[in-house]
Amino acid sequence: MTEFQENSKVIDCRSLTRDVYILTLSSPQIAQTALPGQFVMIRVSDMDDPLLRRPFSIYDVSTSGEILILFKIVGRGTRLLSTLDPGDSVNVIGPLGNGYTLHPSGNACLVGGGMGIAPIYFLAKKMNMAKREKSNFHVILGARSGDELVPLLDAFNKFDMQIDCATDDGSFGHHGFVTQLLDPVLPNVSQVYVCGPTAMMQIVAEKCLEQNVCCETSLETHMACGLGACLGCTVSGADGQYVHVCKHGPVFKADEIKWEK
Amino acid sequence: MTEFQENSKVIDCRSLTRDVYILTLSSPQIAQTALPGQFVMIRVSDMDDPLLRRPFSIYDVSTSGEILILFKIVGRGTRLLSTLDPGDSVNVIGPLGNGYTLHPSGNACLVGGGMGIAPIYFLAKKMNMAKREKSNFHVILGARSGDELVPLLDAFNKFDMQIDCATDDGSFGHHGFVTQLLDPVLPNVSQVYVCGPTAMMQIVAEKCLEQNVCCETSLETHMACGLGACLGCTVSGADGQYVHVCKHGPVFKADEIKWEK
Amino acid sequence: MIVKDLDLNVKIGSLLLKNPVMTASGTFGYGEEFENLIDLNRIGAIIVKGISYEPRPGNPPPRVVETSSGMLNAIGLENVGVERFISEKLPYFDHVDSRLIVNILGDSRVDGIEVNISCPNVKKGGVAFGTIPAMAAAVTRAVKAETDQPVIVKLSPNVTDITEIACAVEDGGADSVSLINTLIGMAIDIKSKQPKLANIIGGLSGPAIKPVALRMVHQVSQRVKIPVIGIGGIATYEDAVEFLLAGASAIQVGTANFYQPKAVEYIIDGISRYLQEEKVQAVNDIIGKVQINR
Amino acid sequence: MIVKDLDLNVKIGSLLLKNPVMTASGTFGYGEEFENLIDLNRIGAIIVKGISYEPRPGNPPPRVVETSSGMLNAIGLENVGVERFISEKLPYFDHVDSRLIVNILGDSRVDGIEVNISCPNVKKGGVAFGTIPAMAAAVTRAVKAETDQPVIVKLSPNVTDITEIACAVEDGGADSVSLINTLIGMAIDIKSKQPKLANIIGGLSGPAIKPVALRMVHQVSQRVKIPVIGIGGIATYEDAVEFLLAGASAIQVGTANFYQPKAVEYIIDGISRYLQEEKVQAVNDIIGKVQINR
Ligand SMILES: Cc1cc2nc3c(=O)[nH]c(=O)nc-3n(C[C@H](O)[C@H](O)[C@H](O)COP(=O)(O)OP(=O)(O)OC[C@H]3O[C@@H](n4cnc5c(N)ncnc54)[C@H](O)[C@@H]3O)c2cc1C
Ligand SMILES: Cc1cc2nc3c(=O)[nH]c(=O)nc-3n(C[C@H](O)[C@H](O)[C@H](O)COP(=O)(O)OP(=O)(O)OC[C@H]3O[C@@H](n4cnc5c(N)ncnc54)[C@H](O)[C@@H]3O)c2cc1C
Ligand SMILES: Cc1cc2nc3c(=O)[nH]c(=O)nc-3n(C[C@H](O)[C@H](O)[C@H](O)COP(=O)(O)O)c2cc1C
Ligand SMILES: Cc1cc2nc3c(=O)[nH]c(=O)nc-3n(C[C@H](O)[C@H](O)[C@H](O)COP(=O)(O)O)c2cc1C
Ligand code: FES
Ligand code: FES
Repeated sequence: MTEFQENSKVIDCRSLTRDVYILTLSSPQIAQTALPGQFVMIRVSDMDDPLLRRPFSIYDVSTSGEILILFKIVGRGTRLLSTLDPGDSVNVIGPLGNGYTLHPSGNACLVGGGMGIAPIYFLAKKMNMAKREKSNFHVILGARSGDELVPLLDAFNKFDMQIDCATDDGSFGHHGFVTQLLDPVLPNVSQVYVCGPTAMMQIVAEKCLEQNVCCETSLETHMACGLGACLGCTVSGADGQYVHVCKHGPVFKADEIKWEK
Repeated sequence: MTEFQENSKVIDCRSLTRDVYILTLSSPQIAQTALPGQFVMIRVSDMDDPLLRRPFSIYDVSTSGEILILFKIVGRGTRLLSTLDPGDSVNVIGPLGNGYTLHPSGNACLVGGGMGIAPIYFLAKKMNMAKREKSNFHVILGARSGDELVPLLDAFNKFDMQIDCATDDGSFGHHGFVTQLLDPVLPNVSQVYVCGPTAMMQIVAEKCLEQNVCCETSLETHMACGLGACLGCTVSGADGQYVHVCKHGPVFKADEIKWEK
Repeated sequence: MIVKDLDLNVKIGSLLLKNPVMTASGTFGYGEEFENLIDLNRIGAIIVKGISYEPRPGNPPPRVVETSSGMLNAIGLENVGVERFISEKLPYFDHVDSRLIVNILGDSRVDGIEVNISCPNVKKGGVAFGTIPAMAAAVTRAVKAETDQPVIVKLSPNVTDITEIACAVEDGGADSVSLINTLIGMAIDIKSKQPKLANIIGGLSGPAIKPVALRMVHQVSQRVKIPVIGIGGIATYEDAVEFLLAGASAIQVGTANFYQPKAVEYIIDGISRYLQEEKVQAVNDIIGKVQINR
Repeated sequence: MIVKDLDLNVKIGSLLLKNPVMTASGTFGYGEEFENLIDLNRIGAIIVKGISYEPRPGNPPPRVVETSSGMLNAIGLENVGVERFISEKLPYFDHVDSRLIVNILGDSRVDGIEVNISCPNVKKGGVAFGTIPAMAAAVTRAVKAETDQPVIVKLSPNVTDITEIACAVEDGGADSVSLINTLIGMAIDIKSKQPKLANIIGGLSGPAIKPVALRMVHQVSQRVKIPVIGIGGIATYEDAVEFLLAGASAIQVGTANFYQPKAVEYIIDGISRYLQEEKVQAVNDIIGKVQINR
């Protein structure tokens, strides 16, 4: 795997909601090689504070050399990102990590919650392109409320997949958790892909493990480098050994991870 | 003296040359009370780096509550300032310091070098308004090269004052130093006001002291607070006692200061 | 549910503060410099610039330089001396409803004394006191013998084991310890090849040092019984709460006053909001409440 | 005038480096992690993550947290152990034209040894060695007795007087001292009320600590005759030059590698530019050349 460091021009930075944005960057080398589930490390400031790069999943790539990032403002770094204007530049390293394993045949369910929708969209796009005649792909998306979800749906609706939605506040789709929408789907699929809040991923992972369905989860941890150098991004593997999310992941099979009790 | 802290909207930030900018801020309280020679402390970033506010002379004020800053990019803080867009906000404290003493009668010479032109412009504007029939005011401006000077001249030319210019590279006006232009003027004036690089101010100050002409200089030092609280902005007074530029100055009579040998 | 009658009072020895937020010595002038920018009456206590018996001119300039998320200073305890402090600066506080803590001995309007045994910018005395436990204890005892006011001893972080110094000072009778003073640092101008401070070295302060300060406050608060006052890089209410949770009974705001003169007000308001959110009625109930599971 | 044949060579004991810029242990993985992002052959020396005899799993997560202009880490010396290092990591360096410095003892391809007596993240041993002069000297002597390679001893900044430790280590036979390791710090999550690091405390690194590091490097270089290697917050060539002027014979880049993997290259190029501008032919001619007038 080769990672690149690019000084990327901002093509666009627009808000979907008050705190969710889509950032479009010109990063030809990353765009050309990125796989769904991989991420980039973005330097959000040229100053010494905030110091460290921030990790973001690749939400989409364009054939004209652009990468798209779907992000939510949760702190200082993401706030700075949201103030970028077209013509500004940011330094980006990527693509990083392993990415999801594409199983184009068989039935699969893709589950994305919150900003976890980002890699799930890129995955859905690739899966849709690779889709075999007899396969059924199902997408389940969740968010706090409808205004976060609706602007993203048009793009998903172009795919030959069934889309179900859940919102915490019931303002759109099912009132409740994505995990509840998964239950009826699970018996009919051989593969689940999930990205979202850790608590959600854990429930999905456990349901899949119970029913013997392959499940790939994309983990989040604090990352100082994203390159495998700082050894800061540890989680406990199923065997009790530490694994590093940036290098061995961020995508892990559900049974590779020791989920907290 | 009352200083104010305002969260100022950026009205405009435009470049005169590659590295010289004029920033227009909406700061009604400061605009209303500012005197020529006073300065403001601007927080250039909301992050912890760069940490400290940066001092800038007030270049002009408008009747609609705006203050104007003339600045040159010399480091990180001024670079950040130059990236401000209309609609952004910066936090400003001012007006700070004492300002020049206006002597509306008698003949005076105003000398501004580089960014030292900023307070000299504001002073010229006020002096022009207060000008008595028989007074002659003379302005001498200096800069590295003409492109820094020319964009500022229109505004000065509106005043009933003689304007002379010098540039280091000879691209506009006298090829050489403002101090050379001062020599023929000095015998005819009772008051000199100067702001610019320390070396220039020292020469002007010494010429004035020799010829017994009152001279007010505006000093620059490193300032952490601008409020008289940190005691960081010391210079040596003529009596060997330390004075604080932000509180006792930035404007000092030439004979109040111990100029370095 | 709104928590009624939030109680922000804290006690530093016999000294009751209406809230745990103070200004750090040397960063708030003599108080009056900030009167137009902040409501001085809201501050828990104002600690003024260190006062020596004789006026001191301080060090030659340059005295301050910015560093990443911090600054170095080598002011050298410039101050007006006891006499002018009492005649010129003290009367101002008659109309300020905030505790006043100074470094000088005794006076009716002074509510407490902070003894700085840790200034890195004065050549003799200070530094050595701050790094040798027995001397720290002796200085404390000497001050205690001279005053009935609560005595706070301010510790230097430039030591191998700050808890050792804190314990010595506690044994010496201190009513409280405050920490940290600045870390000793240096910066060089690569063009002129000279140190950026005329004094060569200076004290590092600001957000850069917060992690070190928090660690030391936590360590010390676990070793001494007297109240600990946390100082170092505190600029927001979140910072202040970190120190309270780590074990500080009160905190001081230093460098932040320079770039955000309203910092102290924002911090007091933020602590109140935090108590509301946490549904805690008294600030005393969060002091030392960091959760350590092992 | 262009200075021809710039000479960036420096010597650390018997070890000749083609330039004074190294990567700091624990911040550059085992080198290969950076192969796509920087030309490894340009680096003066690569110091790999500390290797212990047995593999070590390190501390539980969270292990890193960002602070103002810095970061705290509590990795806890996670490493593959000597055996796997030799079989899996060492061969990679056969094709890298940069000096390789490790923490383990002896091996043909290893060019030098850095002995870390200052890691704040390992409970026993390390810390004590680093704060007690006699123990620091004893460790140095023991390592020297076992190897013919140049031995660099890495010092802790968490001491009252780092020059005392440096002198002890010099007496113990060290070929060089490197400093500083991280300052001990802490951070608390005010929502969960837990320390942000599972290990409670961690090591503070990055630009925040640069002023402290520079001061210590300057102090130590005036006390010892062996070469001093400067570490701490170095991210730009200006930073590196400050350390060289202060007395460092070489420097290490740590945390900066994480956010700017090309930092080392930029620094080497910047030092060359600086020498050109200063019309100095050899980097050795600026080492220790800070101008102090008093
Ligand atoms: C592999 C990976 C992919 C990611 N993809 C996306 C994405 O596509 N879109 C998106 O919006 N976000 C994504 N994130 C999360 C994103 O990196 C964080 O939201 C961002 O770093 C926060 O930066 P900040 O400066 O705004 O927040 P900070 O001020 O640093 O922190 C704000 C709060 O968020 C917490 N936090 C910060 N970083 C993380 C983290 N990595 N994991 C858990 N909690 C954290 C902090 O503890 C704090 O409570 C991803 C994270 C990882 C590891
Ligand atoms: C009272 C006063 C009024 C001023 N008015 C103006 C003005 O109207 N327009 C304008 O462009 N500038 C003015 N300045 C200077 C301005 O404050 C500095 O240029 C600015 O602070 C530099 O910030 P920076 O972050 O860009 O540079 P930094 O990165 O902080 O420094 C860049 C270089 O400039 C030097 N430097 C920084 N600040 C000062 C300073 N205050 N004095 C001397 N050298 C310094 C540094 O040592 C360094 O070499 C004024 C300064 C003072 C004290
Ligand atoms: C400019 C300046 C002057 C200071 N003067 C004093 C002083 O006179 N007495 C003292 O005990 N501490 C002094 N200090 C230290 C501060 O009170 C405080 O302990 C230190 O700055 C750390 O807090 P901070 O990071 O919030 O600034 C000074 C600090 C600064 C920045
Ligand atoms: C994540 C991390 C891991 C580190 N691991 C080690 C180590 O294994 N051995 C060691 O001697 N120093 C280790 N250090 C300390 C660095 O080598 C260096 O001394 C310190 O970070 C200061 O330099 P910096 O500010 O440039 O990072 C580590 C530092 C960091 C940030
Ligand atoms: S983030 Fe540094 S090793 Fe994974
Ligand atoms: S800048 Fe702080 S006292 Fe003048």
